[in-house]
Amino acid sequence: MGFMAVIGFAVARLRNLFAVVMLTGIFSLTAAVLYVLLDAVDVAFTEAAVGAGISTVLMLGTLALTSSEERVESTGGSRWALVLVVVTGAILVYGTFDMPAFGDPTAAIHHHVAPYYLEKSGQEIGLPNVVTSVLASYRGYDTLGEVFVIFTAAIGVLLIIGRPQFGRRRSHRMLVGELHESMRTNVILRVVSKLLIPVILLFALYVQWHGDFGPGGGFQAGVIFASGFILYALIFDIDTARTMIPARVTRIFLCLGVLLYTGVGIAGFFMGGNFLNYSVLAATPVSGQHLGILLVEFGVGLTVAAAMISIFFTFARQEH
Amino acid sequence: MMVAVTLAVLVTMALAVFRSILGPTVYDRILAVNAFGTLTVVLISVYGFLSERPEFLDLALVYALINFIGTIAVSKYVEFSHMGRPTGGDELGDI
Amino acid sequence: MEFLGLINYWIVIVLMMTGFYIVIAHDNLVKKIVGLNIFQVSVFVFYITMAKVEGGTAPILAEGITTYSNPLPHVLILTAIVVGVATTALGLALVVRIRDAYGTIEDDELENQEGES
Amino acid sequence: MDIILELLSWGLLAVGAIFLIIGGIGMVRLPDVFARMHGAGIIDTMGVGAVLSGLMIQGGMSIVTIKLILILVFIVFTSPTATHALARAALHGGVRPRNNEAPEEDTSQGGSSSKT
Repeated sequence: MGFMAVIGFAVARLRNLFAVVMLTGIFSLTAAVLYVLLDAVDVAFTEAAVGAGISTVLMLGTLALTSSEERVESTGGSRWALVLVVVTGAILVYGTFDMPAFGDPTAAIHHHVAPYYLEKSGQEIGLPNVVTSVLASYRGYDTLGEVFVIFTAAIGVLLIIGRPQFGRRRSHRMLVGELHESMRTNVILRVVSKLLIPVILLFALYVQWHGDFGPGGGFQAGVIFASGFILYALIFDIDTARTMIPARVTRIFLCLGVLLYTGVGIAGFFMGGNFLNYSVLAATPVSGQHLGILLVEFGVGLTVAAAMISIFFTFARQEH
Repeated sequence: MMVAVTLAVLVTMALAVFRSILGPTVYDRILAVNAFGTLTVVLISVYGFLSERPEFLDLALVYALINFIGTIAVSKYVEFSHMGRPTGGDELGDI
Repeated sequence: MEFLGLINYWIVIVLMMTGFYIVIAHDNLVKKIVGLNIFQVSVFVFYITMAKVEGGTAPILAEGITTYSNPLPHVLILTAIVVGVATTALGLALVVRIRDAYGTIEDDELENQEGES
Repeated sequence: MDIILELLSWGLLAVGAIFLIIGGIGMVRLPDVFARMHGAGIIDTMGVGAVLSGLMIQGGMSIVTIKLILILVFIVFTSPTATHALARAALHGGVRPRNNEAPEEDTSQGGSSSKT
């Protein structure tokens, strides 16, 4: 915990935006360790997949497109900002005196629906990973909403900066660099990456389908899958990677994932259940739940992977 | 013993954070971040054994893979984006 | 002892306030987004802290374990992280677009330009 | 037999922990980037290798050991590559090792640092 506070302060003080991005990377790693210590394996998994790879790459992409140095100035307002922050913090600290102590099993949060999930999901859904069953089945609506948010964000990015740049010089320079000297010519990197990329993709599939039993699931798998392609695009270049997986394909998969999720929900209607009720999908409720969760997670994975890939390529193809 | 290893990892992590905050050049920071990622892998593996839930190993596996991508991206960015300004350290030195 | 039980919350608050300070006191838009990220992580940590049960382990059912941490906050935060990165990407896209249109990503310079035109 | 394995595993863990700390100190104390890479190299190879091997002996013959071997293999593959990319970037970016020798030699130093 102490680490995080220190890094937070450092981020606040440093002016060089590049250093800030590096520190954000460490910050996210620390956060993931903290999640592990607090038993949140799935959350740590997601943070691992997101924080170390994608978010750093996106931040760097933005820095490459804008400037990497913050303007130095002496703001008069920052003293007031500090006062405001300290006052707000003091009020919040005062508020914590009513909070239950750390790890207290009698806290209010543990007495509503959580025991029900923990006790019943074993019989009703039959999956060992409670997080997955809550995510995909009990809280199916929430997750559907989140998937739509990701979908919308990807569309937003595409709309804002993904326009085709007619009449402008199409130089893809963000991470591609000067091609003749780029990483493409670097034998060591190329060989190791060629070895690694299939493993990363395979591991993403493992996370996707094994998410019912251990930590993992659609969100994590999607991000890892996208990371594989991002590595490819970094080592070779954006255009080669784009011919591997054209914009058309990512767009289709982006929609297909969301449609698969809603489709599974609507299929429940026709089989005589409620929206997103998987129990009716197969002969027995438990196997129906299995099938439903598997399909839904696959939909989530598709959308997340496609969204991340298209966001990355949109950033990478910008002009300087 | 596991506790001792965990402590050692934590100490090393602290040293890496120190280097990454202090690091005069960008490359020091990248190096520190990379080392920090590797240390995270070790810490998670050891903690998995400590709490006797080896499911955590999947997590360590993700780190081993993803950390590499981060480092490559950063080196690439640094190598090709500001050629002319090698030491992008904080000129203010206000840490 | 009572204070030790609350120390996690206090660190969360320190983090949150750091993020808040970055957002309101810095003019650089990228820096503001980083501040938002820190704020976001502090909220995540807050949820996960509340989910922890003393003596419990990760909520993956296994033989011979009776106490698990609360899975519900984990679910919420898991989705929130991925959504967070998607929205961050959206914000960064806006920053890039602003830079395209105005040539700067400093907040006060933007305001000056708005005032002139 | 069990005792020997147990002792071996604890020994490996202890050695790993010591190497981790040595590497960390090296990363802080050494004078410039290229030298610091040696510190990181110690963490990546001796430290991680010994700790993970110790854990493998603890785990016995199971899926756990296989996963640990995978992790070890990935680290052995990726971290020298990452260090190599970093050293290259640093050399391109104009950072020179402190002894001011010819750049060709420096490249080999930067590249081999990860293998130490």
